[in-house]
Amino acid sequence: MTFEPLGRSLSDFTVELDVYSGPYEWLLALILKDELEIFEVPLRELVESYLLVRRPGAANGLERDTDFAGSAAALILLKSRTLSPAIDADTEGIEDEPLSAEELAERLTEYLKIRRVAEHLKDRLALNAGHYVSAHTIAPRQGSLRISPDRVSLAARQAFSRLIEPPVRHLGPITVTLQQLAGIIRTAIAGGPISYESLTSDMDRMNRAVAFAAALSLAQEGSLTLTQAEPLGPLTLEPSR
Amino acid sequence: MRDQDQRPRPAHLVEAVLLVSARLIGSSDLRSATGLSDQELESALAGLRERYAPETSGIVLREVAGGHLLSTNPACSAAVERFRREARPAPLSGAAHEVLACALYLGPLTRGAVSRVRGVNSEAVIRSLIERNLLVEVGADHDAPGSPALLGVTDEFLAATGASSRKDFPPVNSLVTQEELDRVHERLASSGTDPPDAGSEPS
Amino acid sequence: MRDQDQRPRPAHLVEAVLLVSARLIGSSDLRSATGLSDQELESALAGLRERYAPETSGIVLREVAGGHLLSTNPACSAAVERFRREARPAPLSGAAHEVLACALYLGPLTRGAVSRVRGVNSEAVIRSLIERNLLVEVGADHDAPGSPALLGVTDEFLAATGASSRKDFPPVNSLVTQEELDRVHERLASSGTDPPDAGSEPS
Repeated sequence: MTFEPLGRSLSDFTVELDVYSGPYEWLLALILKDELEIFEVPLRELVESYLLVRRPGAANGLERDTDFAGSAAALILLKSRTLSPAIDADTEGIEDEPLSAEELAERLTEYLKIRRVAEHLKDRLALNAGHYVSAHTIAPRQGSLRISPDRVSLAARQAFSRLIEPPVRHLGPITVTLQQLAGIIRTAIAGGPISYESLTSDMDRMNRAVAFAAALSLAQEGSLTLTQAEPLGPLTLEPSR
Repeated sequence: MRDQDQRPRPAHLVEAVLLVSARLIGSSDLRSATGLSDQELESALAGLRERYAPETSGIVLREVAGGHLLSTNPACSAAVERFRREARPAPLSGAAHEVLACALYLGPLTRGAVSRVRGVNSEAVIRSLIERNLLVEVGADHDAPGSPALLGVTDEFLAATGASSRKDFPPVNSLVTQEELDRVHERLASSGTDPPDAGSEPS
Repeated sequence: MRDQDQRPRPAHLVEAVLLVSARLIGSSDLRSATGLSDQELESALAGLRERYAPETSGIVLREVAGGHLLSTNPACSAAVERFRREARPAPLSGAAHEVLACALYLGPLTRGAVSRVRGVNSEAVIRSLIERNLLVEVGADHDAPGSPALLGVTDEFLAATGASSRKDFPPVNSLVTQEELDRVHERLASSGTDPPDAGSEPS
């Protein structure tokens, strides 16, 4: 899936969604890089916010409309595709049959249920967070641990045959996880607002990208607010409320 | 300081054993360590439940995933985190919650099945959940080509959700209303998709 | 989320912090973690002294050299000792097995190399394996910036698997294809440091 180049006619179009606030162009990039789940993006709200800033009389009005319609259509196609079966690595090449309305309904119903369960789990995990266990443990006797050699072989097979995607060699090794960066960001904003630039000044490209994704996910869960006074201007992270 | 002449009370024995474990202890392990009978253990635990209730103590007795465990009261977590100078682990992503939901309600199931239900490749999320010990490979689907691994939730997951067992979750139909389900069908009907024809079902 | 509206009582805060420390905690550390005043802390401790007295509890509050510590009541030591003897060590996770496999077949190698091969940050798993004496730092990679430590498996690991030497494990090329192995070595090399010896057998 690729988007037609926008010709930057929409470079000043910014969106305010629950999951993301910032330049529309960045939103597209994040979706393409799988850093934002297309499921999380309310397309209707996206269209509505475009209609609010639409400038039919402007010199490039038609170009803007066309660019937006083109990219929005691609988003709709992408979102609908994600509802159809994911192509398994092993079953690649098997013809992807179109879903009937009934199958689609069934699939959506099942997904909706999983979505609700996920919300329930989220609440439950939050309610049960913050339990720390005793530090007064005694070590079991030395030598009582048994490790199965077969499990070690199996682990070698798993670790050595894993296809690691996406290839990020050109970006350098990933040294931090999204969770760790989220932790770093939480600590950094504890003292007040901080700019994305200074937060990431000594990070490499990969970590900056991950930091951005981490900031988005923290913003989504309400732990911080992202503000950007002007399109493509400096981005500020601050604690919510 | 020792009153060896006086046998310690059952609840004290259980309490002492619970202090030295950072992992859940099952009832049978508690019995064999303390030498208590079923009934003695049950009444000792009943007393400890009260002594270590969230309303009355900074240490709470948790009974989750079929085991018993002392841990700090979440109401005191800020002090604990300050003492240990570490932030609380970041909460899981929405995608991770969905994958866990699949494993809990539809599992054990394969990676492919998770991806099919969610409609997106879930490999990376699954790997991070395995890394966090919330998901585990519990076997293999020998009917499928390549016998892909089957995934299920772990006891750590149950403990993290405060569940006493896998049964300790509401039925899915209580979480989603018929109205919501009807809306899905309605929307699809009004979008004028192709007439239905039989095909494979989501597994 | 939590009952933040209801402030936990001072004694609860102290109790929680005491649970997560295996060492004596001085009063000033207790104060700074809990945010209590001198007086509040003193009265909290007075309450806890009663709650965790040897006559009334299997967990006792010990106060030595100005520090405070929870520990098991010596009267319960037989049960604690029995528990220790019977306790099974925590089983290794899938991630831990993978890290050990990396060290066994590709080691000695750096933490970064393990993470690159597995495609996921393995720092925490490595730390716990070192704590459990299954993995050890056997040297340093002087060709890499900062001379990161090189990790290898320990004799304790070999003993736990019942192997007399590394040669008891199947050669790596019987486990994965040459193509897969090439990819692994490519990942190892990708940091710009020298990949460890590319033997097809555990060295």
